[in-house]
Amino acid sequence: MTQFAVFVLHGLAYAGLLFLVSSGLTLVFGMMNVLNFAHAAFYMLGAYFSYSILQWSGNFWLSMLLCPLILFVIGALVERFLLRRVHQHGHLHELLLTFGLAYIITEGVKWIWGNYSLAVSLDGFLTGQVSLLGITYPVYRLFIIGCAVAVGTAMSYVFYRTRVGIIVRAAVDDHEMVNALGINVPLVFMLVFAVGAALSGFAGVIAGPLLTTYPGMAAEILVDAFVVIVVGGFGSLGGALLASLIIGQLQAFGVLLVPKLSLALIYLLMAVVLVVKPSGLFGEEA
Amino acid sequence: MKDNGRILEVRDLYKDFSGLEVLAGVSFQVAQGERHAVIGPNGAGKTTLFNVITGKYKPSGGSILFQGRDITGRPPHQLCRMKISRSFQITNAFQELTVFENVRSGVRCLHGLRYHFFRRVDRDVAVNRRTEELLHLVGLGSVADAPVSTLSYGQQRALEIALTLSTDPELILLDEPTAGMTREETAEAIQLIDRVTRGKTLIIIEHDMDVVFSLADRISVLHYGRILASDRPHVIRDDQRVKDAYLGEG
Amino acid sequence: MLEVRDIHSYYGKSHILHGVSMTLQEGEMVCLLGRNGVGKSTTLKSIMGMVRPRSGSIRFQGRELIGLQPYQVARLGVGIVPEERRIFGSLTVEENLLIGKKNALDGGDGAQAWTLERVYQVFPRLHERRTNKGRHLSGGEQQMLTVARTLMGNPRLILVDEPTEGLAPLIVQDVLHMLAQVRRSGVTVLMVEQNFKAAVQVADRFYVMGKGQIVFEGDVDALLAADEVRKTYLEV
Amino acid sequence: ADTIKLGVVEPLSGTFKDIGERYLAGVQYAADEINAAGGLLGRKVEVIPIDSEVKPDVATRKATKLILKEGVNFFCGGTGSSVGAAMSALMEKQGGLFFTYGMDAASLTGEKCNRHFFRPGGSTDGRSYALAQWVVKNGYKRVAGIAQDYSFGQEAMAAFKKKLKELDPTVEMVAELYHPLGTKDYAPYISQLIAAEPEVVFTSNWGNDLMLLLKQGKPMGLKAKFVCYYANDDVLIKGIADDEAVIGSIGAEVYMLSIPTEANKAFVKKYHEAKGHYPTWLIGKGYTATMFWAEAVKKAGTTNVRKVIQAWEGLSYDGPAGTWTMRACDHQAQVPYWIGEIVKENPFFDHAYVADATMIPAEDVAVPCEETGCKAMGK
Amino acid sequence: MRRRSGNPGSVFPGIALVGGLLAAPLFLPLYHVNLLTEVIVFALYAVSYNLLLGYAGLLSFGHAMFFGTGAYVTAVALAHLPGLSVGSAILLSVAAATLAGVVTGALLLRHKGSYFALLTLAFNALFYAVATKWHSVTGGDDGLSVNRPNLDFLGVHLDLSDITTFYYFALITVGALIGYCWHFTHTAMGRTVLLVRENEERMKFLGYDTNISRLLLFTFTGALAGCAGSYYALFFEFTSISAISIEMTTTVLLMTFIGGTGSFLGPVLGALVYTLLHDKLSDITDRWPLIMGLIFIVMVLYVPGGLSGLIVSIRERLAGTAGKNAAQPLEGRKP
Ligand SMILES: Nc1ncnc2c1ncn2[C@@H]1O[C@H](COP(=O)(O)OP(=O)(O)OP(=O)(O)O)[C@@H](O)[C@H]1O
Ligand SMILES: Nc1ncnc2c1ncn2[C@@H]1O[C@H](COP(=O)(O)OP(=O)(O)OP(=O)(O)O)[C@@H](O)[C@H]1O
Ligand SMILES: CC(C)C[C@H](N)C(=O)O
Ligand SMILES: [Mg+2]
Ligand SMILES: [Mg+2]
Repeated sequence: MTQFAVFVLHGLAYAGLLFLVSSGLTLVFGMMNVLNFAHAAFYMLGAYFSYSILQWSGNFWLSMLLCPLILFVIGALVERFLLRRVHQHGHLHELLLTFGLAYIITEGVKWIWGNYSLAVSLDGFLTGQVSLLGITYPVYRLFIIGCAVAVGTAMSYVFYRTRVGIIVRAAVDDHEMVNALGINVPLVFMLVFAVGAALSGFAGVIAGPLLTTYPGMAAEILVDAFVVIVVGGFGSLGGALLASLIIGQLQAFGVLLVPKLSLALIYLLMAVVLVVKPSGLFGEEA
Repeated sequence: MKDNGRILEVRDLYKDFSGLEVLAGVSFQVAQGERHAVIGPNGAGKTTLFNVITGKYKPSGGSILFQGRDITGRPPHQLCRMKISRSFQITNAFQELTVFENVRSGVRCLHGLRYHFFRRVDRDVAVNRRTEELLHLVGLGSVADAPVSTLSYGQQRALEIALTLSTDPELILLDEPTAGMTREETAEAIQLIDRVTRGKTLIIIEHDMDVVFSLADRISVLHYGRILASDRPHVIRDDQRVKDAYLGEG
Repeated sequence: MLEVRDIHSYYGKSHILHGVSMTLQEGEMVCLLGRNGVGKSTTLKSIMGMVRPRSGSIRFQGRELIGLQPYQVARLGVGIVPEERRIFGSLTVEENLLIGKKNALDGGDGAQAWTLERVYQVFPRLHERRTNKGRHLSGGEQQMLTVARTLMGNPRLILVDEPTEGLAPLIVQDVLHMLAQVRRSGVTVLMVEQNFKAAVQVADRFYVMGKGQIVFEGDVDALLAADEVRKTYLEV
Repeated sequence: ADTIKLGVVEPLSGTFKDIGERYLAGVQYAADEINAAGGLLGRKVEVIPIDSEVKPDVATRKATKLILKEGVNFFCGGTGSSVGAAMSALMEKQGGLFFTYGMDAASLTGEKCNRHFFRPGGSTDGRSYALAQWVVKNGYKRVAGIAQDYSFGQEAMAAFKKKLKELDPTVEMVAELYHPLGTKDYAPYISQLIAAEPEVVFTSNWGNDLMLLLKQGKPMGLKAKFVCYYANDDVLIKGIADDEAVIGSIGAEVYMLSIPTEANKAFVKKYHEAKGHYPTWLIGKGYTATMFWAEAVKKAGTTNVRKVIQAWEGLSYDGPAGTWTMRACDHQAQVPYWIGEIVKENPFFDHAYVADATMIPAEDVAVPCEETGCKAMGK
Repeated sequence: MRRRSGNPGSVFPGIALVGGLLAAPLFLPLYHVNLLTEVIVFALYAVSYNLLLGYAGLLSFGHAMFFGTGAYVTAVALAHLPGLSVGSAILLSVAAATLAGVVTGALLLRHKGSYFALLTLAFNALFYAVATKWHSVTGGDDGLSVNRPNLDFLGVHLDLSDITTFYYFALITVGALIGYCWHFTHTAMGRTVLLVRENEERMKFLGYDTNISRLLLFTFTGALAGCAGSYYALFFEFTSISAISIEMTTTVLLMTFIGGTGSFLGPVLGALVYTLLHDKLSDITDRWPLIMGLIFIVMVLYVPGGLSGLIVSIRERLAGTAGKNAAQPLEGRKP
């Protein structure tokens, strides 16, 4: 029983991480119709910057603040000077660009920080454990769940309650018209992309202490995030949330119940969804 | 006007796009060999009607009979092989490829040269000959090897018609074939259409009333997704509702 | 206030506007007539910057518009009510209106003549449906919403493209009254119409367009007098 | 005379960099020592580092290049039994010789064996047997096991279980887990271990996989003692940066810094003077094995691979880790094992490290020729 | 970019190439002959990928799943079916890859553009996971070593373990395949996929079942990739999970794009350049992937036509005919 509860928590922790990553990815895709292959690379950058910041400042909270900012700037620059350039070549080139970017970032990271995993060790209460109802559980994993919830709520608030959100959603419907209503759509897009990057950066910071920081982390999370999107439905926050939860639990209980299959489980899920509801759980029919 | 049986019958057709009802119970019939014009204000649903008949969209209700067979919801490529063919309001060709290959792609499909892994397309005499014919028919013979993107607007509209004919259809649907043409171009286009559609059945969407009244045997007026009237030109011209809805007072 | 001189616009290869010129005075309501496909909408889009003319000039309050992005044009105080209503289907009516609203950040001017309240006064129907998604509105309501959305930006000049397009005769009347009202509130109006009958009720001056060129300019009487023009370019 | 080239196939980049580099250091040191003493057959031994990235295909690609371009035909390596299997096959095709001091998967000298592959070092069988004996000797009854899900890990676990049953049928295997190489989040596995309530946890993990396992174990509340293949790793212990997490763990090796023999003490002293750091486990293994190979070449009196193979079979060598004998039937050296517990106080480092090692003689852990499953040695 | 049928621009270099390749072993050291064999194998892989990317406009991040399938089937078949001939091993691989193509294609091809790209990547990851986990068959992380059987065919007996012999074997058989691919681009099917890319809607209304044609092509290229994979296993005499990994997809993507998706021989050039660069760079620096990546990005930004596109436009520039739309292959219609 407690065993069960613990595994639910494991699942939630990973789900939280997944959601943090995939929500940014979905945001950018939903808004700008750009599938950003570099998204996970941004996530990795977040983790590495956080590592370095911890090295000199030793302050985790600081890195939690700074990294998203850095990534925000990087994202903005990428959109402005790279993505926009290839836009007229069509979305194939956008994909190729972000893909190449991901590739370079990964290699660059290996170059700068070395091609092996760096252990990010925390201090303070985050390292401790709490025990309730006979379960001892590391604080940090609960902390991750907390962050995910916070970000999720913030996003859906901005997205559905503020004028910015309205503009962005409208721009998805018909950006030329929004433009004609006096809104600088290119700027909006740049910001959206930057926010997406910042989100993934944040996710990276959070991931570091849990999974250690290593050059393979981008590729690993990217695939899972993609599966989240496929399962949840393109461009749907709600979908991303639900899918993250499902996959988180699959991961956790997969190891417990069908260790031999654990790696393949989420793909099975994906395949099933593709057959049953190709547009994903929350996606509108194409 | 001749009437040897119906070729097309549309029964109580509905189509809505996420709530917006564009076709609200359209019914009309077209006789074999007839030239039928569909008119109506912008957004009345004319193009949508074409899209539903030719299988681009599935209707949300109603049925379509072609030569007595129910073809509701069949995909375009099947309808095409049943000899229904349509043109587009805004030229819809292969911009990067030559005019010749554009038209050939329709012709060879007819000759069963679709997914063949070994036979070359440029070596099939029958196909090439037929393609040449069509190009001359629509007066594009001179620009056969030019890429579409270099054609004038008029020529592109002519190509649109050639493409529509390339699959040798019995029922031809033309969506504003003269849209964007000068008066002269329009006149030529009408002659062309008149010439190439002899013996076939034609349904044409057209805003230019000269065209409509000079060409059509029958006219259906589409308004708000409904057929307001479907009758001979002179009847339509004097129909009060039609005036209110579309023609306006002269 | 607005001076369009000899503009040429294209869609890809197709040459649509063959040198269109027109001028508008502050506060007047001008109507652009012409058959389908002659280039009326294209003219409006050219002014708005949604289509970029390859030559000619468009001056608004002395400022050249050609080369500006639509949002820049909009911030100068020009609003467009497009032909295909282009309301945001996934947003509620109220959200649609809020988009139109310019705030300091978007560089609008202080004078907020049009506010949600004001709009709802003028269009009670929208107030009733304010929580509905845009795509569920009837054609007429969508048309109102489009106009209202544009007004929320407090433009000095609005370009209205076929406001009565595909509307039931009754609604046509509503819309025309509404426009008259707008115009009375000091906004200059350039309206595209196919429906001659409707147009004459409200407009002070007329331009008639045939195949990409202005073929007539004058007031109602002049237009009624010019049988030749009406025959060739307007009537059936 | 030109040099005798020895290609050293190790991960020199990537997660297992530190392991590869230490093996290489050991081999290099042996080469230096040989060259200082006038070389091998009067020729210098030239060490050629090859970065395998622990990927079989990368290793064989680079090795092939060296064979075709430079005519190298002696190779060695210690990291990644998968690399070993691939190299072994390559050697057979290209007529070279490969020896390993760290690729422990028993199958390499078992069903995958061939005449061109030698193992002057430990194997999963030997090491697992040694650890099993220790567990039984200390009377533990509830044992759990966790290993990397590749041949090495599986064989290590299998051998451990086999010996355990042999020695004491009442011992209970309460959990047996496998995780993918390079797993980052051990929580789901640790929870299962905790739930199984073992007294000791056996693991053949190494490198990062061992570090994270130990590191994450304690915080999640895993109390059991770890019985490890590779716990006596200073880099690892430093990396964990939490002595509490490792103290009490057990390690077994064919070479340990803390082997209390005179021969070893001398070697350690000499090395430390030369290099300023200690010849820890991997370095020692690399060194000893390379010296053993050199012996074989000396005996053969030529670098002709066939001759060297013949010479090595049956040859014995006295090194810092005791007497090693290369068995002809499977090319698996018969070696004693050394077991040590991680303690706080030790003469070498200021962090925890292995206490003096106790020996388990080669005979006790030997696998009879007929049980190895090696068929390919028929001359 | 237009593909005039029988464009001489792509034939003559082809002939020159073949001549050079046949003579190669006479003047090249063994090591380079071996390297060239690798180039040939990758050339096939890249050509198959370009049929997908350059001709059909389908950007797949999962091509390695077929390549890998081919490689594994060859390895497993040769290991478990004693006396199996090279030919049948290759055929088996192709068959398997074809099957994989049909199945995955049926799932994937309901989607286009970004979604398709994303799915292919996910599926590649799936294949990778299976290959890693299915230890008993694939050997998991250990991989499988392959014994190249000798070739006995119509009385000809060839010892393929000899590098030069295997080179000629690969050159001739793979060469023939690539030759067919070139022919394919002029066949009805070849043109159909091109036209579908240009304007799918119109093709539907011209009577083509575009889903079928896309599935056929996807499967076809998959089969080719599988074949390449099979040769790869034979050449390398080893099959490891990296053969089915996403890196292997990246490799072919880089090769193809650097070589140029605009012309048929572009990818072949790409395979050559990539393999040589890889061989040279990896001696000098272990940063070579970074360099590759930079080259790639620069190309995406400034030379979307790739090297061959560059050559073409330079040639056109010299010939005075301003290369306005020289190799602009990926005119992806915006969604
Ligand atoms: N795919 C679609 N999704 C949503 N709404 C659509 C779609 N296609 C058409 N509509 C709407 O359906 C209505 C009718 O469109 P349609 O193109 O049939 O008009 P039409 O009669 O052809 O007008 P025109 O004379 O301008 O071509 C319009 O309001 C249009 O906005
Ligand atoms: N996006 C486009 N691409 C190509 N051609 C277009 C496009 N939009 C309009 N056209 C063509 O340009 C010409 C003028 O279009 P425009 O919309 O300005 O006509 P209009 O006078 O507004 O007619 P309507 O009364 O139907 O609105 C038409 O022939 C139309 O077919
Ligand atoms: C370096 C060693 C720990 C490598 C391990 N023994 C293996 O065979 O994979
Ligand atoms: Mg239409
Ligand atoms: Mg218009």
